[in-house]
Amino acid sequence: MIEFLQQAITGMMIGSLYALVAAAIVLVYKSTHVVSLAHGQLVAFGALFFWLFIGGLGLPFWVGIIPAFVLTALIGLLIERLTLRPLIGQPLIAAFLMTFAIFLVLEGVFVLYLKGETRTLPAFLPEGNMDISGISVPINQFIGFLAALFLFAALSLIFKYTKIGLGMRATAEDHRLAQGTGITVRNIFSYIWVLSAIVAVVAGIATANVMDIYYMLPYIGISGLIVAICGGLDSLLGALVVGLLLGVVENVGAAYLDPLVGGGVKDVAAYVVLLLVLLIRPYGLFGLVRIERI
Amino acid sequence: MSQDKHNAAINIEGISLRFGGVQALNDVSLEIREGEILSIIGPNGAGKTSFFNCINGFYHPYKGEILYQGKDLTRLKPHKIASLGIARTFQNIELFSGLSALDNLMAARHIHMKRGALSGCLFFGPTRKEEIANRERIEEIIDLLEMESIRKKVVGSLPYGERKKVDMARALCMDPKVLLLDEPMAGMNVEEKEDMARFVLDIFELKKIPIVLIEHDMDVVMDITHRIAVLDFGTKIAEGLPGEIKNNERVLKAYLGEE
Amino acid sequence: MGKRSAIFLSIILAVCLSISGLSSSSFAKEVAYLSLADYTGPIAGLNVPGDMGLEDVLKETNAKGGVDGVKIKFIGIDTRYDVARAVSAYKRYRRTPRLLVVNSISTGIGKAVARLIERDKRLQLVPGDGEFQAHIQRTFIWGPAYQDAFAATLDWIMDDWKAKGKSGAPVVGYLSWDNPYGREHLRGGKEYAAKLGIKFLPPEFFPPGTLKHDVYLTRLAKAGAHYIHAGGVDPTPTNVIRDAYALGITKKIQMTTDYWGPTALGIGVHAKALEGTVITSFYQRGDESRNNPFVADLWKKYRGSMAKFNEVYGMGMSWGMTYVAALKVALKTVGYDKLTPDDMYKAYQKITGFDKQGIQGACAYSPTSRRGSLEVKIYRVKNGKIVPITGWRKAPDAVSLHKF
Amino acid sequence: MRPCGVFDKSYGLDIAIIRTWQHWVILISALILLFLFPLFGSYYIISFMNYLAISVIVGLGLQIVSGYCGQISFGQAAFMAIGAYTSAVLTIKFGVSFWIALPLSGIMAGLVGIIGGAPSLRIKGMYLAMATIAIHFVVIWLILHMEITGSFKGLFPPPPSLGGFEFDTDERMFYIIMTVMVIMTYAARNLVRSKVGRAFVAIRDNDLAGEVMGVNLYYYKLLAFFVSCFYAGIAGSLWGHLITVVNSEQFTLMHALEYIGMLIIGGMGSIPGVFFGVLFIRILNELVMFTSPLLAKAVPWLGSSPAAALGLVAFGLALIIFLIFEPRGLAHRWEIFKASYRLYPFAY
Repeated sequence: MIEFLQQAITGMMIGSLYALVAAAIVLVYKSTHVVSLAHGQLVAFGALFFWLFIGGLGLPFWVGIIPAFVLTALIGLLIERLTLRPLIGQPLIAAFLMTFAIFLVLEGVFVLYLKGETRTLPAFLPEGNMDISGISVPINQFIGFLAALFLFAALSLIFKYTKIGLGMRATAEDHRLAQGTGITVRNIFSYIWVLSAIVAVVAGIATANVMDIYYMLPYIGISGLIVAICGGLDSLLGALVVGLLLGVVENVGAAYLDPLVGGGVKDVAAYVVLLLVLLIRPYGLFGLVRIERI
Repeated sequence: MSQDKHNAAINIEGISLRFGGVQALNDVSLEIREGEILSIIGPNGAGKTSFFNCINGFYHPYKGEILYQGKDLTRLKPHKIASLGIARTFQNIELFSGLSALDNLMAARHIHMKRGALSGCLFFGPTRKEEIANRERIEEIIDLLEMESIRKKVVGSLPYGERKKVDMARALCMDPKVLLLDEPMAGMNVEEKEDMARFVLDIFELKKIPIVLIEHDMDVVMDITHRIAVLDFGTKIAEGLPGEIKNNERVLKAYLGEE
Repeated sequence: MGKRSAIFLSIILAVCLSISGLSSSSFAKEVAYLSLADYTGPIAGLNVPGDMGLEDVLKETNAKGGVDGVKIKFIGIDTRYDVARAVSAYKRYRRTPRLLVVNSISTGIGKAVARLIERDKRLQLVPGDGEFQAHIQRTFIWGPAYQDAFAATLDWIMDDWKAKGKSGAPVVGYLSWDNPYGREHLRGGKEYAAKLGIKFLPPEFFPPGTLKHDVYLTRLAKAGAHYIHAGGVDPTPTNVIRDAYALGITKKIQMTTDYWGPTALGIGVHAKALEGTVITSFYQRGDESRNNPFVADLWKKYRGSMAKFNEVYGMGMSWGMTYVAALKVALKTVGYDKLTPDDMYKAYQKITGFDKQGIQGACAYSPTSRRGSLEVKIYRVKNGKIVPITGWRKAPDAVSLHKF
Repeated sequence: MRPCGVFDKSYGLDIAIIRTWQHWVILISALILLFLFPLFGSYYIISFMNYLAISVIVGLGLQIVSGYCGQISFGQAAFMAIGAYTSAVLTIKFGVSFWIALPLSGIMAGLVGIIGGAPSLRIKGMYLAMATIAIHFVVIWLILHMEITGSFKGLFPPPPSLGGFEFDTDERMFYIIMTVMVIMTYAARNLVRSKVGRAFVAIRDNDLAGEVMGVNLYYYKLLAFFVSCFYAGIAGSLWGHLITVVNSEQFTLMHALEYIGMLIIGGMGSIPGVFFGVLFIRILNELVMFTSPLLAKAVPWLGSSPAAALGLVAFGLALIIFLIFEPRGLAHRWEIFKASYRLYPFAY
């Protein structure tokens, strides 16, 4: 039992990273109805910028994180302005493919910059493990986990209680209606991309803390997208719950199924989960079921 | 009203339909008879389109039966019902917007074409013959609805009235045995409406098939239909000849509200 | 076939003809070296510095007037770990005048190109797949095969086990990428472990880019592993060992890696976690490489400051050095005008014993050996530095133990 | 292409693709030229054309399921893998001749495609695209973890032979590949203008209306997947026998994404669009390959060999530009050109 819990907790720590990426994707989907493949790159660039200021220039954490936020938000803003805005009114699949194109461009720039090297974030969080009744948890990952929870709470508060949040919710329901009630939908789109980029930076820093910054980093975007879809795309709660769950499923699956099938369960666990969810509940575990009108 | 007297085409017996908490149709019975134009009227949200959707299989009522040629349609899929010869049009024009008008109509010949994928790949001999034969068939309908000029235009770019026409022509191309028209004249000006009404009558004259019409324009309804059924909040509140309906108190109440 | 298609085909033809006109140009007295390398994919960390070393050796040779007046052209193609891209790149450059050697830096690509190489009677270099030693053909490997080096690690493990005064057999765990490369070590390595009487745990495989490796590490630790071998190309082994360190199992379990394990650059950042890690390498690592004047001078000349020096650069240099050596032999035998890739193939088999300036053991290519060298050195991370704990020692032949 | 003043005098003529004797001349001479090509083309061009033709076959399949039937599939590379492996297993382990293995591998891929396409019965659009990505990874995982596929070692299918004649070079394979491509193009072009093709488009444009017209959505969606994967399987088999190696690293998600990109640039829902898209992407790639060393010399920051990374950037930018400015792809431009040629020399 204690071993199972240990695996589950470890999975949950990874899952919180997925959840963060998924949250960034959900934010964008909620108000713009764009499903984004590009967020993996925002995550990677967020981590890279952070590294530039912390590792490269040696700034302290709280100073270094601000330009990382600003620069990544700028990328988010540019994506929205230059590529997605012209597509308003086009079929949604076009926007999906557009984010895929953006992924390619950013991926090219990312690997061009790295040239096969690895960038490592300096240790800015306390190291070591804590021991909770036999289950050991690395402190820096636990802080990342708490940051994720905090961010989720903050996001739902923003959505619930601020004016911009209200605008975002209204926009999510119906673009035209929102426009009609005096909300500048275009501004909302920009805000949402900025907000989403900020979440992506946090996700990027937390991920780079675990896996370093290299070629594979942007691909966490795919895991994030899987989580977002399984959670229901318009549900922050879904992103959190499914993110944590997926981390657990992957880890526990690898722990108990690997010996049975000869290894490699982690390769496919997420995809199998995605297929199952899509077949059983196409609109995700926490998503709104929409009735198709004729 | 018994079947033998009027020769019913479709017999709808007490169908009920529910979405969540909303009772869309409540125990509606109706007979669509051979050789008549039947109108279904009622205020917005009365369940008229849901009624159509039940007949052609988009929705499956939880109670009641829809009998057509002795067959129960309630559990069948839409494409099965279509192949039995029930065609319909849509309130909000649902065309294949990427195809030309001609191909839209050819697509409607689907149930009459027998050649499969493999011979389609070869497009040789029988397939070609079949294509041409069906093409001749739809040219008749193009002539009937006077749409020669838009034959090769992509329907997405056509004006509203023309698209409505394509929608109707497409239903006709199926060589239907029953035709359901969902607000064919909505959003049209008077001239277009007159044209449309003429087409409906032409079709009826030519094919002698029962036509069911959902329509808001009372003048048209009173002019061209033989019988009228009235729905309100999912319930059939009246049925009868145009003259009877005009003076029916419940109908007036439904339209004008309670005094 | 429609009229449209007809016209398209003519366009294809026109475009192709014009490209074929463009691409047919040749130079005087030049031979070519094609590197199909992954500069932007999962094993870029190895290929980029490797090809730098290679390129610089060739540049240096050209600067000194080439080999008997023959200059060497370096063609580097980024394959992105993509077999299709690599194969089509090979086909594109296949008819490059006097393309003598193809260096395919990835297991999948190497195996795909090997067939074509065979057909074209050319020569290919690949990292370390024992398969090519088992079936002697025209594909050569850089050093000892993966399984040989792994067997050398096992040898060291036995030594270490005895040195610690333990009795019984050590238990060894293995975890690596879930792909062809990750499994190559075991073809022969497993048999060798059995021969030594080592208890070999069921191997663990994970996808490249896995975030945490705790599951695999704890399972191996639970099964009683005394040694865990972390596969994959850096930064994967580094990340695996970091996870092991975070789990606290590096205290009890000795971590080992093969020659794509942590480099001095990565160790500088994760010194604490990697402390004590054992690296089995067929080329010089760490300060040894950095202080090798032959290597350092070339780096300084072409790449500047030593701050970003990566010892894989040295390994790349050894590819270039063997190429130059073999070219000398080939030119001596047939001369430039008659030089064919097949002559180069023969020449590579004649440079047995060629000295690689200490970067790597003596060249071992011969008609019966596809191994670039036979020796490995065992290194250990001590105080953030990679320190040799043995001299060059001969890696056991594990390839012959497996039925390929 | 037809000049002004040529009219259709019968319905048969109206649906014909080749209308005048000039068309026949162009078509036949182009075909003859194509098949004589290995006699005067350079090796590089021939192997490039082989690659193009295989891509065209995959693209045609994808065009049918995604462009015509509207079911965006990112699984094309995986289905190619199934074709390649089926063919390899049949020829190596069961000694089946290539000529029988080729269609069988298409059918096998098609059958697996039906399973892979099953989610399309419940989900569409982006959800389906994600499901096909999942299917890609599951298929590749299975290939890597099964014995019959040679697991991680891969398989080495022999080159095809016919009565002792070995098709063991690119020049020789050229004839097989081009013949198959021509046949597959012919079949695809006809399929999409027949009843089945119209049913596909009906599903894409308006699945509800399609149902009302009597189109069995389940049947036709699965048929579209079958056909599409059949094409991918055939292409995979050809590819395997061309390079005589199949292993699990050969079929990546990136390839599948590339094919979708080709359709976007070439034009969704158009057979010539496949040719345009394949040519555009492959030639763009070659251009980047040729120009990147020069660029790298001019801008040292780019490193020694930036071709793949620059290729990604170029591909991505091309996609962005097409999605914004010409979402209907090059095929649309081509239609406009044809229409104006048809009217020439009159303005209307």
